[in-house]
Amino acid sequence: MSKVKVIPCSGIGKVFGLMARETALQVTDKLSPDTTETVCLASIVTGDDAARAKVEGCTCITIDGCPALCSAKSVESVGGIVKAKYRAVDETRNHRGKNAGTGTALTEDGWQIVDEFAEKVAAKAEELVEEGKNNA
Amino acid sequence: MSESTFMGVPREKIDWSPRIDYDKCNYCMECADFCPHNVFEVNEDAEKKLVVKNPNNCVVFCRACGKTCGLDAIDFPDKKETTAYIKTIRKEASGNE
Amino acid sequence: MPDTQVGVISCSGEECLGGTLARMATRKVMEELRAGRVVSLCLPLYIAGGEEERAFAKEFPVITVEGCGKRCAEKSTIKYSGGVKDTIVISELLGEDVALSKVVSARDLKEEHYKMADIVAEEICRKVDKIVAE
Amino acid sequence: MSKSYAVLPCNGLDKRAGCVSKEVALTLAEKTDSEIICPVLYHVADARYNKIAGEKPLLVIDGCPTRCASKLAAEKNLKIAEKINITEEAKSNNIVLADGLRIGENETRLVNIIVDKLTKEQESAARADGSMIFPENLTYEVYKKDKFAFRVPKDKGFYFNENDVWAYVAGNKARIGVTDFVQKSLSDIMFFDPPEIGNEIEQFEEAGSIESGKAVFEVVSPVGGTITAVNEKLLDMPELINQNPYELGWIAELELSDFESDQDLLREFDEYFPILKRKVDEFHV
Repeated sequence: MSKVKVIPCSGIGKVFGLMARETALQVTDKLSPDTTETVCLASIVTGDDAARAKVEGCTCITIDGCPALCSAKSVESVGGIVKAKYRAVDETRNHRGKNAGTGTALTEDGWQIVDEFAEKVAAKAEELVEEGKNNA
Repeated sequence: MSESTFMGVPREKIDWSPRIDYDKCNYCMECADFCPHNVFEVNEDAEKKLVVKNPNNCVVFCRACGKTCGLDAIDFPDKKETTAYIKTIRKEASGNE
Repeated sequence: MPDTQVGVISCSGEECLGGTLARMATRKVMEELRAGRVVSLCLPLYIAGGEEERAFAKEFPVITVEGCGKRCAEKSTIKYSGGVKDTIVISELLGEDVALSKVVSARDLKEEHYKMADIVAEEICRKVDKIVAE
Repeated sequence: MSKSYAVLPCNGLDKRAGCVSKEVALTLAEKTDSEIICPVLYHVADARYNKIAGEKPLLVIDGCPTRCASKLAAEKNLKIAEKINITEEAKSNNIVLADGLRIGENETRLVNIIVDKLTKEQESAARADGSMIFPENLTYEVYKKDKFAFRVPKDKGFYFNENDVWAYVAGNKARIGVTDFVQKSLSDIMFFDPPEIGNEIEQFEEAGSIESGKAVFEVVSPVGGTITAVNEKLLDMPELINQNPYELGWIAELELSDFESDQDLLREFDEYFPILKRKVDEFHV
């Protein structure tokens, strides 16, 4: 089975987009580099068939910032199989009163939320990898 | 900001702003951090480290800063009286036209 | 036109350093260097159907900031709003070896990265000023 | 109120929360006309339960975050009317579920709280259904600033206060909510604290609050009266306020006490729109 694709929106306007981006980078680079990888969201939607082939028919986890769910919508539109959808705004909700930062930089609190969030996504990715093995 | 009005009444005629109870306040400054309208002023060197500097910046009927105060040290004028007062002034004004 | 606003769309790509630099530079221009003049548009939202972003890009001049030669932001702007006024490609500006190197998390940013982002930000400002002067 | 549910509990037998989900289902079936769908049998024999699920609004009860019941409902293409998660309910009610799978004192307490809530929700929904006729398609005037578009409904019956809260008045009822100015300046709204149904409030008193990462906004009611309904969807999906604060994102409904007097201090569209424009301009500077 190919690696699980972890695809954030990386929205630029709000802190949630940055949180989604950093969570994805943390999962694919630090926590589960052997089983997951990230893909440029913009390139799979605007790019050629080769770019599209990176997600088409593949197991994907999307990490969106806000309820607009841009990553989930775009990945689905090019044929990625979205097995789990996450939203940074929901994780922030679980830390009421914390200021996570801005679209430019995260605060200590923001990083802490990202760390917990990344653990959760990585666990999900491992689960999907196991699932893939069993079905193979 | 002198031209600002609320319901057609000059803002400075309406007495609406937070009242700090200095017996309760512990100068945590949560309210000042919270308010986006620059109503409070913080001066760490003064005896009263927190004062209501710009009462007319306060949004009439907004009491949101009071909620940030765990000690209940912030109070506001009576809404009903304020409403009645605004109505009276509006009547006077329209009578003068 | 002193009131002209300029939209900037950054690629924010996830696969290489260029994406991170595009994002950092765009945020800096919007927040500090040309605050009020520049409006940043959200590329993922723009692609996924954001009406406010698309309408703005039809009405106002837009500059795209691309991490690499794939020029994703430019392609989508042309597709959904007609065209772009100008484009910055970081792999051309700073070289491919820099732009295409491994993506860096905001947590691991070093002095050198901020300097690179500053070069990109200055380039954005130059293009913004040129558009405004027209 | 004999309205009832088709209840689909997860019925997890080897988990505490699963056992509680079963207990909630049983209690509902006893107290109301609700009918239970057995998730185990449903897996192998559809026909028997598809009928029930088609006739009554579907209530899904999940025990734990695995959400087996929700997944089953999705798999069977069922339309979910109401959702309950036992673990979350326990947390929000500060009830610690005991070890072991039998129903104890704490568990019974939680079951009663949930059942009460579900039956009460039915009543308020039923009351709201009959009470307020709200226009289906609103006409908006839009003010654009930067890339943002601020809408204000032009339809007759809409009133605004200068705290950027609207009221739509029909007869002796009103529905209230915030305007696009509030929603956009707060950005993503994450919490909704509803006003209490049955509470009597005066004009300009608080009717709940909403909160984003930036600030808390107190909903200053444009009208006085008794709260008859709140938009409970916002508890799970406060983002509906960001999507459209005039339609799916409404806040509450009231039975009016003295609208004639309230009206003196309210603006109609023509007067509010310039105020919104001014605020938008000032906010962005």
